[in-house]
Amino acid sequence: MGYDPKNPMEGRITDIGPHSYDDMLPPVIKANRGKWLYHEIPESGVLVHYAEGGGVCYTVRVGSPRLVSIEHVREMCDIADTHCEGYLRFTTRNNAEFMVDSKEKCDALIADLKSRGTKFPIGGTGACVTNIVHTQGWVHCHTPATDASGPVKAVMDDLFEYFVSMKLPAQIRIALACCLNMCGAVHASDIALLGVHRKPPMVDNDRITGVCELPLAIAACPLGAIKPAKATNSQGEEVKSVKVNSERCMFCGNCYTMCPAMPLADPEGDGMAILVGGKVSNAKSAPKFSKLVVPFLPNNPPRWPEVTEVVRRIVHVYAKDAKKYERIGEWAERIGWEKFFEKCDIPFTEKSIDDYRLAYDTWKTTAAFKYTSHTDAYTK
Amino acid sequence: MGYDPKNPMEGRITDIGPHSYDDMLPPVIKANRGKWLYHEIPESGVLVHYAEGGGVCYTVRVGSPRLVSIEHVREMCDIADTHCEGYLRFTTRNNAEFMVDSKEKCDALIADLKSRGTKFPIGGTGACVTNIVHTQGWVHCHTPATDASGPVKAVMDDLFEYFVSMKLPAQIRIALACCLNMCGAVHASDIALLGVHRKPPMVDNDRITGVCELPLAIAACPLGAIKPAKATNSQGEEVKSVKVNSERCMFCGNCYTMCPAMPLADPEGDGMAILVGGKVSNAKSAPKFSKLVVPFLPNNPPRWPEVTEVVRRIVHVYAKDAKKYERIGEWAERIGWEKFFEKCDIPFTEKSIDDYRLAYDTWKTTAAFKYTSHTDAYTK
Amino acid sequence: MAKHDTPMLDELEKGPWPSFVTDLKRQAETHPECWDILGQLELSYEDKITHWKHGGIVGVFGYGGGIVGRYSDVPGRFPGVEHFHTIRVAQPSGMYYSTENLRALMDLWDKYGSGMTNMHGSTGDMILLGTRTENLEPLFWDLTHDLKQDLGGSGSNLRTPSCCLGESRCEWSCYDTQDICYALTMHYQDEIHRPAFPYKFKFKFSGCANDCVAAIARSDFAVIGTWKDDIQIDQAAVKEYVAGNYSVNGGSHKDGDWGPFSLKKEVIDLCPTQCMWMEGEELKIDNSECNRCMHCINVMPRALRPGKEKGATICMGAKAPILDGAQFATMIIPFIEVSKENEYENIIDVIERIWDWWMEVGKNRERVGETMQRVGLPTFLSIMEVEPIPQHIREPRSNPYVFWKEEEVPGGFERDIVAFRKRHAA
Amino acid sequence: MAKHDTPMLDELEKGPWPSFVTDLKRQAETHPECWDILGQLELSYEDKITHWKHGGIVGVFGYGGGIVGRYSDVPGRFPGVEHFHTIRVAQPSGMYYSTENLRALMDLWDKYGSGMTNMHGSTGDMILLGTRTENLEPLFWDLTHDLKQDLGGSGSNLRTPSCCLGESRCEWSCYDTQDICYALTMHYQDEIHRPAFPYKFKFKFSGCANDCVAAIARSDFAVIGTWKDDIQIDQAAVKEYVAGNYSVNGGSHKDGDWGPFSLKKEVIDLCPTQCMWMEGEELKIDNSECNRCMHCINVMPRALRPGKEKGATICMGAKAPILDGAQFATMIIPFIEVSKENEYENIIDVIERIWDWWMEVGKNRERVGETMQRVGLPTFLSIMEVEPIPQHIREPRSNPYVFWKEEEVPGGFERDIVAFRKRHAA
Ligand code: SRM
Ligand code: SRM
Ligand code: SRM
Ligand code: SRM
Ligand code: SF4
Ligand code: SF4
Ligand code: SF4
Ligand code: SF4
Ligand code: SF4
Ligand code: SF4
Ligand code: SF4
Ligand code: SF4
Repeated sequence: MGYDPKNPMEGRITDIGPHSYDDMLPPVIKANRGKWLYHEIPESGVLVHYAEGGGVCYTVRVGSPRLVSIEHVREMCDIADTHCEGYLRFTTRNNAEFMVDSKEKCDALIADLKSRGTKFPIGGTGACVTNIVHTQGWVHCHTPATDASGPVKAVMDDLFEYFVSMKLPAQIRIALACCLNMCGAVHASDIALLGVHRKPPMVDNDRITGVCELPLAIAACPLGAIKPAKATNSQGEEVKSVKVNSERCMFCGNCYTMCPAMPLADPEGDGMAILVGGKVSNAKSAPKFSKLVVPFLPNNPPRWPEVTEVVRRIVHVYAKDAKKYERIGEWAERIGWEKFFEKCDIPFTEKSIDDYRLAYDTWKTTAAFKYTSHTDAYTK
Repeated sequence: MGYDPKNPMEGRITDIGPHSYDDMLPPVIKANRGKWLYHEIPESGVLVHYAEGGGVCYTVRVGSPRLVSIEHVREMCDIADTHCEGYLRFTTRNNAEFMVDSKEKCDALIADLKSRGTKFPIGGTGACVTNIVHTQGWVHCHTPATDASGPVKAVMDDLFEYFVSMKLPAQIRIALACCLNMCGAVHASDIALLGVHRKPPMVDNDRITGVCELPLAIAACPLGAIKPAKATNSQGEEVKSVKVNSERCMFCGNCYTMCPAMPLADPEGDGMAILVGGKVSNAKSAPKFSKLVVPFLPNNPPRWPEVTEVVRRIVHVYAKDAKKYERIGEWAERIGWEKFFEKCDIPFTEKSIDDYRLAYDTWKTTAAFKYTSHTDAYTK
Repeated sequence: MAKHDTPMLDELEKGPWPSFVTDLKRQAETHPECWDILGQLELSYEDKITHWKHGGIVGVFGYGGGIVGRYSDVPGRFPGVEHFHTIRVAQPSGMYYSTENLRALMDLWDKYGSGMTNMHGSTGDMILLGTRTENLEPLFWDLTHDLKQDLGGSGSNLRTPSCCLGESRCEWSCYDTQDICYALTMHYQDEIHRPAFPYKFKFKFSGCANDCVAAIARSDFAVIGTWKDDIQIDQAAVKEYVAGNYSVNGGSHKDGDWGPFSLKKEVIDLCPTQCMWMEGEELKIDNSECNRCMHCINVMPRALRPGKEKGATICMGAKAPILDGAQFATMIIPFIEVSKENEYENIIDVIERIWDWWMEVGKNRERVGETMQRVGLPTFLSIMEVEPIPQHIREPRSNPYVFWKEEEVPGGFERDIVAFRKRHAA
Repeated sequence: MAKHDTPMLDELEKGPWPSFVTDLKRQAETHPECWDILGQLELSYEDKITHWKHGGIVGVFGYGGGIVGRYSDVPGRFPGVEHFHTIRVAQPSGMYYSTENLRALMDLWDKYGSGMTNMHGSTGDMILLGTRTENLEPLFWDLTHDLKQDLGGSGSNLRTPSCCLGESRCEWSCYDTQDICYALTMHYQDEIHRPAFPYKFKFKFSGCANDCVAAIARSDFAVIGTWKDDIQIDQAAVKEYVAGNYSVNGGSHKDGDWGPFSLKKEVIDLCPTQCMWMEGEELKIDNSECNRCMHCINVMPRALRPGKEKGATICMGAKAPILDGAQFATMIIPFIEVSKENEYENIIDVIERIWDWWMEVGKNRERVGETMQRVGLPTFLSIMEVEPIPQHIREPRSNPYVFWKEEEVPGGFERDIVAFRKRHAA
């Protein structure tokens, strides 16, 4: 039968939800589910879980660009069919995982994966740089201030050695979001790349009528920078429109989300900010927000060299300086943010000083601080 | 000559400022000023400072109720004349200090002080409860929600053993302020007693005209609870007045400061809150604000037993539980505030949860917390 | 053969990380619209700007979510992406797939779509990336009829719930994350598909405080596994760790040069509550001081395990920064049983208590975390019928601005100024 | 003989702490108005309410501050306190007194006042507590002519500056707190006596980070001593501490049961920056990591001393909670020389830069800390002509809401929507 546009409601099925996880589990998982005792990571990208009763599961984790083709997924299926009895999974950070129940199968699996060129890099476990959680960027979204897949590829190429090894003090979780909506977990990442606009929205008076509910657009602005106004469109007609007070605008883009006639994007205005020191897990320290340390780097496709350079610098300095188990944020707090900027050789700008709501809580209200190169003007 | 009310400006002297400190220094201080090397506290209340070149200064510190009579001060002068070559000083926490240049003189001084009954308790040094910084209360101020000198006397009587000894883990600095203006350093004290109102201001329509600039009164309210209104005074005349939205009022008293026709004070409404965990020094940890742990205890003159009881409990538990050098706030942070409430047996109320500005920063945004009796309902 | 020159994108074929460009080109062989994806993306690389128009309201009949509309602003040059809507297909909990299902999905997409996907979207859905409006209903028909599966959420509704893999492959999971995720997804199909909320609402389920699905950062309703009794210690295994026989942290730091394991430095000293110590060769834990952060267990998985009486902590209100800054979820319910047996009724109760309230008082596009901030935590707790406890806060308030209710104050708020003035002349 | 029954206050004559009630009674013998203080206070104890009327604008000619007016609301019953104004007499820096001066002050107060004082007020003034309006001018005449000293501040002006005792009796003072306090008090007599500010403004001077005058908590302008070179170490003295020959923390914990001194536990482990360690018997400090918190110096005063190149850190904007919550002062100037030699010109420059700005933009009753918050720290720094450095903040912002200025963005803010739409169709 199939869909019949003339009878769209006939035979319609809705609200059946996803498949049950139960139908999707590899046999080794099904057999040992809930009985796991402990795990080991014998080498980067390989996890071995041991269960009560002797069950063992070997997992091989491979990197993925997330933006993958049907062919790529089918190739994964081929691998899973060959080695894993026809099952595989994806991780919460978009890596893929293949599971088998013996060391031999695991070795064969690994050999197979390695034979396929760069498509399935094995790694992403333990104290590593695992896959970058990211978003759509110029590949699909309407509000981005930068691309996603491109910069992610550039950064992962650059940090590849850390994906395939476990030599860092702790996990580095990198995320990228192409605009302030932050569809990646950018607000709580060890390193976060964030697309930012820097020009206030234009008002498209030819378009505003009809596509835009003016009161919603006006209400969308957290800073009250948008006011109703009369304007003239290119036909010379007077239209009900809005006016943006550029001095108040902080380029959040919320107005554009609500109103298509208020685009912000701009080749020179847009680019990337870098935030660091966030974390999610509750281990040792509570979850932390990422903090803005580089307010802007230009969009420089295809490889965003300014961005990869700063990220690499942070990773290298951290790798050398931090203690075992210390996440980037824990490290920065231990050494002090003044030292973070100094050690990572990141120019400090007033843009890193909060001037939004709750800002006072981030001011330094103690006379105890460290001298760094920043204080040379006072002490030298 | 003297002041002549008919010629008030004649011979007038102004802006001469205080005496120079230089004219006020005891000889042992004058001789060694700027040359001090180190100090010791051989016993509670006695400081010995050693200077380059062999100078030594013995200081004996004595408690003071701060609200002192001419006679009391003259008696201090007698002591200073007898033992200290006619000089003495007061500390930033209102204790008095007598300085001499030898052990013998110091012993004689101490003997003299001890001979004077309870007037001059020796103590207030080191890891002790030193004098309570406090304010006017019912003795002088117009806005208090509690008394100052009375509760201070009651608390110091109760904690006296800690004033005359140095057996606490660290200093406990107690302060009292009789209203939210906080003329004592209540916002940064290990233990703070704070007079609080709990009833919104009345509006005195017989008085409002003339004494109150309505726009200032209205603007004074941080929560916009005050609106202009017409009202009728007891003469039946319509007057321009204000109206208070009680639901919005948080009893800060700022309106009364600006407008005498808006009194808040009330025998049942007023009382004391207790805050803990503040500190000022930068030693080890940055200055901390005091945190509200008991939102209200009634005014129960003359000895405020509910207040002294809670303060004593906190001090005792802290004394037993904290580590050496750990201030109350550092201790509470180390053990966790949930444990603070449990160990000190202070009932937790929603009033301790911030719901003012910046409140979100105090919410617990981690799954890592400790179980206490408070969680029994969930776990037992 | 390349339909467009993509010199910049070609640069992204270099390097060790798998290249989405290479993959797109490969797919372009059978799905020529992929050339237009590449072409338009190359144009964006030149222009440094997106070439997608704003929005586009498309969907399938009867659903308010699951599809995100998208149109090219240069359809003339890139007709293959003129319409480029994405389909959010609800993933199986834990993101395990049979190749059978995955292949069927790929075949479906081969038939109706661009050939490109995201495995997965940030919320957890499978994202089928780019199709034309006229394909939506047929695709949906086949998806539901042939593949027997459904779309996920988008818009002001319950978003597709997601979870860490939980007990399927993790020894630490304190409840069955997959099962509750699946059960609630099924229970709330209507809420997922038909927007009726002030704004989006997300559930995420992590089996322990490591929070491998980032629930506390990214979900309005975060269920995080924990336990209420004592950490299980295997003292023999402790000794093996000390002897260097077991790999520390499962081997997570294997390639670093960290020297021999030090139980003291790596576990005891790093325990945030300092509640561990050695007594001879025995490791001791004062569990009443432990905050169940997971660190020690992470480091010595063979020696330490979560307690036996398991359940979860519920945290609420996380969100991204728009408008008032990002929020982590706030701890609201310290411990709750999570059990298939009652079909998660107790958790459903909690969920519906928030929803009932938020649907009534939440403003348009106000996340529940923002509503919580607007009314204040004490009010929110009372709405949730949760007794305020010190665990709800990091620290007590430092401002003294307590709102007293009239009924709490003897004599109430009303007073007679004339009587007052009799005793206290102005 | 008691003029009023004070059964409640009499209770406060008991107990070991010196009793203000006993003292009041003693004074009442020569100053009978003290009976009325007691009487009215007893009435307050009965009524649980103050019996002072609101405000009362009194003062001496030409001054806008220094006197706080106060009237009883029960003057009929307590005529001795009908008028009960306080006089704020500026204290000598460091609050040292010759008995000669103190006796003269007491004599003056014997003549004109109630007989009661506060030694001292919270800001630092000597407070003469309670006199009648008609006494103010004569008292002021005698004070200035005979005692050669002056009133302090009150109202929207510079409040009486105060300081810790500094180098007069403390080995740690990094500059001469008394001298600068005195010098600036003299320099700013006009600002102290004639309110011209939006609200009060306070200076406090502490010689080191122990901050014994609570400058960081209670002053708009807090000068806190520090150094820029290395902590001075006397290794021989370190050994004496380790050997138990010197009293730890000067003896501050003498009466406690803390066991023998442990350099590691009490100093090294508690150093907040973890920048200390032992090399054999030598104590080492990585001074580039030290934040000069004072802890180690406090614990071992004979072994450790502040560096030799001394000066101060300036923090700005502390205040009590009304209206937006209390503020600590924010670190603005990391290091500044504090020197008699230039008559503190460099510090005066800083002060006047704030004042010039605050007097212009500060709202009525807005403390400078509130103005700082209103304009934001970056703006405040630029007004202060201070380069923003990471030392100004505890941590970088976590929200991404950066305000870019038009001149910082290539091409500026103005754009042509028509040109834009040509490239990016809507
Ligand atoms: C597979 C996955 C869950 C899933 O359902 O897909 C997973 C699996 C495991 N995690 Fe995770 N974590 C996964 C995402 C996360 C996330 C979420 C994220 O990054 O967005 C977090 C929170 C990250 C954060 O804090 O910012 C996370 C924080 C942890 C931690 C805590 C790390 C810390 O010390 O802060 C552990 C414990 C450890 O590694 O010692 C952990 C431990 C583990 C263990 C060892 C659990 C176990 O016993 O099997 C698993 C292997 C870890 C490894 O790869 O080294 N997992 N883990 C996810 C793999 C992502 C990937 O492909 O890289
Ligand atoms: C006399 C006085 C200064 C003055 O100008 O009057 C003073 C004098 C000394 N202080 Fe202080 N401090 C004085 C108020 C303060 C204050 C202000 C306050 O309490 O309002 C503080 C900040 C309190 C806070 O942090 O909340 C203060 C925090 C310190 C500290 C840091 C304590 C800590 O570890 O947090 C030290 C160092 C120490 O004691 O080890 C210190 C040390 C000292 C030394 C040892 C300095 C020295 O080398 O002579 C002096 C004797 C201390 C003692 O009594 O044990 N002084 N000291 C003040 C006496 C007040 C009193 O009568 O009790
Ligand atoms: C597809 C996806 C990104 C991705 O590449 O993976 C996505 C894409 C969009 N998100 Fe998102 N969000 C996606 C996960 C998230 C997440 C992460 C999560 O769910 O864990 C967040 C942060 C967590 C949160 O919910 O706060 C997120 C926070 C937002 C926001 C800001 C919401 C807020 O309260 O601040 C918006 C703005 C809005 O809703 O108008 C937004 C809006 C959007 C829109 C619909 C754009 C818009 O302005 O309307 C994007 C459509 C892009 C496109 O054309 O394809 N998206 N969005 C993710 C959904 C895939 C999936 O279903 O699996
Ligand atoms: C006398 C004194 C309390 C004491 O018993 O020691 C005092 C007494 C008063 N203060 Fe104060 N303040 C006194 C030190 C303080 C301090 C402490 C300090 O200076 O270190 C503070 C907190 C620090 C600060 O400045 O923020 C302080 C913060 C206030 C405030 C709140 C200011 C704010 O910005 O939040 C007010 C309200 C106002 O100004 O209207 C206030 C107002 C008042 C008034 C004038 C009452 C009023 O509403 O107008 C009080 C007069 C009481 C009386 O009748 O005697 N007083 N006041 C202190 C001054 C004595 C002196 O000159 O030495
Ligand atoms: S982060 Fe912004 S631009 Fe990127 S996918 Fe999400 S909404 Fe679109
Ligand atoms: S970008 Fe944000 S701040 Fe600027 S006008 Fe739009 S909504 Fe307002
Ligand atoms: S704290 Fe309040 S009541 Fe007490 S003296 Fe200061 S202003 Fe007056
Ligand atoms: S007491 Fe404070 S909150 Fe209440 S009306 Fe007066 S100013 Fe407003
Ligand atoms: S959150 Fe905990 S239970 Fe879930 S996968 Fe991660 S470590 Fe395992
Ligand atoms: S779980 Fe965390 S808090 Fe508990 S014992 Fe282990 S490390 Fe300490
Ligand atoms: S602040 Fe420092 S210099 Fe001043 S008295 Fe206190 S310890 Fe000494
Ligand atoms: S002053 Fe403080 S930070 Fe510096 S070495 Fe001493 S204890 Fe450490």
